[in-house]
Amino acid sequence: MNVTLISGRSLGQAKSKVTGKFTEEYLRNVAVCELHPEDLKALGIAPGQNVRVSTKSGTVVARSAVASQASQRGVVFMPYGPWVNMVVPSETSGTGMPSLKGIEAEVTAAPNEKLLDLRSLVEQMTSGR
Amino acid sequence: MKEVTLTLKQELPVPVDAREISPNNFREKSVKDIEGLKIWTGNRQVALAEVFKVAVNSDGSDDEVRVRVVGNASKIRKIGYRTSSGCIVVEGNAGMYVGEEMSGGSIVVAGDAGSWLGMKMKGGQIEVKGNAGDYVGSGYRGTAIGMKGGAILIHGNAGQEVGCWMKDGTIRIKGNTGLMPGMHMQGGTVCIEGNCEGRAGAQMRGGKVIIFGKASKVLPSFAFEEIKDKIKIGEEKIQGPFYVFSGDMNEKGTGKLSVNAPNNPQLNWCEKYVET
Amino acid sequence: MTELLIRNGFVYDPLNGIEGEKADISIRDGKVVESVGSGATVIDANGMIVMPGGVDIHSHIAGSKVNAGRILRPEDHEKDVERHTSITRAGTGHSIPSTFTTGYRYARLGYTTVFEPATPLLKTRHTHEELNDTPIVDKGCFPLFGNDWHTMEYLQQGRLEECAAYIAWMLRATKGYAIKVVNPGGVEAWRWGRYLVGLEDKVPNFDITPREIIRGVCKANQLLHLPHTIHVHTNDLAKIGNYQTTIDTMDNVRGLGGDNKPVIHITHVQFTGRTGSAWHNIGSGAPEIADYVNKHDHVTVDMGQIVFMDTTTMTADGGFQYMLYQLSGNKWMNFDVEVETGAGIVPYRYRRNNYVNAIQWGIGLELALLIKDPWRIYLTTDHPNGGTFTKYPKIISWLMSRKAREKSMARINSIARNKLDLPDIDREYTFSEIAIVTRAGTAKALALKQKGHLGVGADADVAVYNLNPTKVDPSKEYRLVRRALKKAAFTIKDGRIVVKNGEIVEAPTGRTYWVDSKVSEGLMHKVESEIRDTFTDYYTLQMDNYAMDDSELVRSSRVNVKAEI
Amino acid sequence: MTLSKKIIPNVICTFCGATCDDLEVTVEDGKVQTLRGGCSTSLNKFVNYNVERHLTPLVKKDGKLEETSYEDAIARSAGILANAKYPILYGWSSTSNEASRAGLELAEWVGGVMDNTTTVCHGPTLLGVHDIGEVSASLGEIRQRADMIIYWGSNPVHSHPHHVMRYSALSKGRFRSSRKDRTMVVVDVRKTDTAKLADQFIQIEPNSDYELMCALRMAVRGDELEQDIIAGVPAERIEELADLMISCQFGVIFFGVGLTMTQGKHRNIDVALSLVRDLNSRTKFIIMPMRGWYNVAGANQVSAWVTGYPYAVDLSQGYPRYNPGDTTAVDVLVRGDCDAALVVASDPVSNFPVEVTRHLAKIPVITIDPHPSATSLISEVVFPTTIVGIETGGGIYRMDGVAMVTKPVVSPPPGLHSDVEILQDILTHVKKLKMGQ
Repeated sequence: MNVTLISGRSLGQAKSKVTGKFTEEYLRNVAVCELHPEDLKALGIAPGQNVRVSTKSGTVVARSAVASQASQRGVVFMPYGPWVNMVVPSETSGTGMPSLKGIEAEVTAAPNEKLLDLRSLVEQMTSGR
Repeated sequence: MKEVTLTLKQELPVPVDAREISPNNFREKSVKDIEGLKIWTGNRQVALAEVFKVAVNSDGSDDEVRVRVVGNASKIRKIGYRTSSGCIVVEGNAGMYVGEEMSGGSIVVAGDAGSWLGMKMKGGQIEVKGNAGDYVGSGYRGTAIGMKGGAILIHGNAGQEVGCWMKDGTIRIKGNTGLMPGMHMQGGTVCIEGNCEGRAGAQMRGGKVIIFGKASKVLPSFAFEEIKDKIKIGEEKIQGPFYVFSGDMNEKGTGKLSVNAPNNPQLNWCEKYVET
Repeated sequence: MTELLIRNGFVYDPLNGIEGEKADISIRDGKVVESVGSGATVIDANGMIVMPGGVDIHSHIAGSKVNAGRILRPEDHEKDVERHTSITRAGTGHSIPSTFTTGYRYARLGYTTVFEPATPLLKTRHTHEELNDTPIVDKGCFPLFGNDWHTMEYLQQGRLEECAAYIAWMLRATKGYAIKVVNPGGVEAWRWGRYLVGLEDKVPNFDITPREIIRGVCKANQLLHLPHTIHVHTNDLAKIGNYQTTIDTMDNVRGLGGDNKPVIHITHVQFTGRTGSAWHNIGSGAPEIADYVNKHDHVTVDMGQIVFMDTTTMTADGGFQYMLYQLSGNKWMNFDVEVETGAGIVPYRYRRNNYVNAIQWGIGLELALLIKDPWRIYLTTDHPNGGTFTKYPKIISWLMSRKAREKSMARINSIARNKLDLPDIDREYTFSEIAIVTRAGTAKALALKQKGHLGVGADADVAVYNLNPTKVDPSKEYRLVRRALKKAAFTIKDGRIVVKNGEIVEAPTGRTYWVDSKVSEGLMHKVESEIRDTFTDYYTLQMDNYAMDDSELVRSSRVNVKAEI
Repeated sequence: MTLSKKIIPNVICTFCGATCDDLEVTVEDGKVQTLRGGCSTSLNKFVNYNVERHLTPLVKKDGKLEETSYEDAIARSAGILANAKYPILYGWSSTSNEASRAGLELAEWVGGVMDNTTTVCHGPTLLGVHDIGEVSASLGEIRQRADMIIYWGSNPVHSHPHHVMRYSALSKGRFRSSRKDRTMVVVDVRKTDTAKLADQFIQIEPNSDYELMCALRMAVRGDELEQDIIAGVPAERIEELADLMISCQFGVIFFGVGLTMTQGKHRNIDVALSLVRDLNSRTKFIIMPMRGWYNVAGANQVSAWVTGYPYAVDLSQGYPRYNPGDTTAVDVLVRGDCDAALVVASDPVSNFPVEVTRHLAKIPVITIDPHPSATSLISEVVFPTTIVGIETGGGIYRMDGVAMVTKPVVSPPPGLHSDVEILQDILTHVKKLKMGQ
């Protein structure tokens, strides 16, 4: 499903990052992709099952959730963090600022794919793939 | 006639500030003098000879100087800084700030050029056979003075904000551009033969932006003026028809934005304003 | 024990009546002394001018609005840089130099003391952070009163002593040196986007007028026995015909001093010395203002001279800056500060051929030349508003040489030239008078007893300029004067050589002066609890997080005075 | 035995840019027990500050991080930085001004690029300011006077939880006694929790903030809008909003990274700053960025007074040079230009696109951080450090540029050094190496 991806700060992300980035709480709050309930239905998965988010810059598995803040169909949200970084573009167009919001992305159901924890994710980032 | 050939010795990990590479600078200089010129590689100042193999081929007269840069110079910055005469040919890619503050002469880049191509340019000519980065023909941050004169021709694509704060001269792009060509433009001409991602002429006060291809949306602060069959660029007549807008009204601007009509059906809303 | 002997220089020390006689200056442990031993380091000042280190009474070098100006203007810094060395820090100019660069450039001019003349109370902590990073020179700052709710309310209620005690508390809390007043009442109006005109308009929502505010803080200043007078940027600044407001402001506090000593300092009076009724007929009010100053000794002023250059204007007078933005179309910054004040910034280029700019240039010089007593007018550009402090040598050459003035006059807007009195003024300053308007007079106005002179016991802040007054006629060879004053041969700070031939050789940390005026405990206690009651309603900061601790100044120098109350 | 218990008032919260300074911290037996007056994030920060700490420096030995002595870690770090031809020094927004000061001097000595996290939050805001200027005020002005408050592309309920209560719509001011005296509007691409507090919510299409701002400028100037729908908002709605803005006494736009990170970036700010400037010919209107970290504003201030530039300062040639897009961290790293990195109080691996991390993994990285982070995983040297505002004091700047001084509420674990101490020790060592050369 083609969507617009928005990354941003969330209370859960903020609260868990000050608690510790290797905690369960951080993983639960940040390795997340929030979707409109209708979009979840369309993907044929239940909230909490994994989705794969892909852009021209990369791809990552995240836990799905119903958008806590009323979203519109076709717009998905991921909190700032290593997971969303796997799919955000690095181009800054001479501004120093990459586009961290309003990114064209594709979301697919991935109930059987593994959600990487922070260590394995960083390993994957740096393994040069 | 004097030809100075600079051959890059090896790929460099860090950026190189080679503002010394300019015909003006090589006049009345021997190979030794040129080899001894100081350039910055990262935070180390080194002799030009540490980065380039220098060869000079001269018939004794220095009145016309030609500089060749050989190798992948994509990390070499400020090639042609303050050039006022003579010519530079970069046979591969060039880094950022090619032709900064150039006032005359010519620079040809056979490959791609980095961002801020022709920054603060006052005169002369730059031709890029490949693509260019962002801020072609712009000024330094905080000034309201972009390119003041001369001509830039890019055969490939260019990035965002082509001609930012531009005052005069012409920029022609055969390929596509990113957002906001003619940003804060005050004079001169930006001509895009391909498509533009949008927001052409944003906050422009004067000058011309012409788009042959798709222009995406036109900003609400541009007023539709007329439909023109042809647009003149210098001597050249470009077949249209073109939708012609003026703006940016938010800046009390009198700039002209001309967009090819057949390629931009999304703009046909403005035909209802055509006086018949 | 370090000893230094400056030998055989032509010494100009007006406070001690020395006018260019050959003399030796002996220095031990940072002070001027009678004599030093044979082991002392000798500086041969033969054929050179020796003066006390310069003391700048009004220069915007640090604080939130200065830094906002830096952030606004990368293009100002791009081409004017200072390189990193093993002694000096890297930095940039141009009209808003970075802090380290500011210290070095003042030292190169032979200046050793500088005061930042406008700092919002709430943001004075920021000002001090920058002053901490401004090397070599001694410094201090003037916090802004007169648009702050507490002052206006105390005065409106007629509670002068409480107002004074509040000011004393604030000066201690902000580590300030003097009371600065900018467009009293007018900035509170501007915080609503409105203006006041003259001294009689009521401040919106506060039942008080600028006239009452100025008189009030002036009286409070006296009650607190502060070393400096109130330092006033008048209402109607830069408006056409504002010279009357300036005279009105001076006259408003006449008689408050009693013993003929100054009770008010009008700053950058050039900006408030305009006659006329419209932009096209603006003229110089310098003769009228000078006449008033010559007849009344309760006033001191500084020039706020403009120099034809690209600079950055910045004041707490937000309304004025908006006016300047509308006139110039340049980029504009505005920053209002809760409860207290405002600020505005607009880049501006003074042009010779611009009629109004040319008149402004004339007003500043006419004031300096028509005011007879050099002890009551000081050299400033209101840096960076009229131009940068690095242009002082140029201004000095205008003061010392009619020829230099004529050279510049020939190139200014001709209509302005014909309107000005300047062409008919012959006066040329002497080196002694220059020493007065650049150090002795300013030190006196700031009551810095150890500054501005070279008598025994004075701080060993000395400037040595490679210029022979017996050989060089400043009236004719003004270019030599300029050159010599641009780069001091030696600058000595607290007895250490910091500049040699215009280059920094050492960069010690200067003092920060602030005033602690002791009012009676009872009164202070009462006022403190009154402030505490309103504080959380007025501010977004807790009172206990507002007041500065002495330890926040790297080299704190407290000046103790005893208040009358 | 009895536990020592003290209650510390007026504590400054060192999490977000709102830096609330009315927290009340209860310390028992040298540990933070509870906190009153803070938001849930500050509660987490103060109560859990000691979770996930490591107390000794680590260095990489054949691919694995191992404990080492402080001196060894300093020596290695100094060596890495002194030998680098183009090092980058990054972070600075979650530590004190004093740390930024030390960092800037270090950057001078090692000829590096000094960039702070502004680069990926409000860097574009500063680029907009360079071109247009900015009409702003301290937060108290809004609290006292504002009768129109717009949050645009910002969601304070999540990012600055007490902002609305302390400084804007829900605060009490001299001229605004209650919420009813203020109109609150939220402009965003989704109905955020902040939008739920607003009188009006305007939902715009992603990446079209520029168009809406542009149309608002038109409407404010009284020009008719030719297009019927702009940025997904009907022209009439835009004209209504413009009328509201003109007719208020004192208005404010708080904007967030919803503007700086979307298509147009600094030009979204450029046009927003222009809109507010234009409005001042009709009424009083100001604009303010919602700065994220508690001292990102301080990182800009210190950098500006030391170098003239607020971030992205290249000192490789011995004097400050500045051109975001060239000298900014993401660009420098993506181009693969730098050959060493010092990361202070930040976690680029968690904040930057993966391509940046790929280059970081190739070069020696030194990390100074109280807690283990994604970045420390790929570092050559890792310094644990004390936490500013909890274990150590220091100067900071609130989002509106008000300078404050934080004080420690508990003493740090023994043997742990502060950011400032570590940076100064590295600097001293670097000076020795450089003077030696």
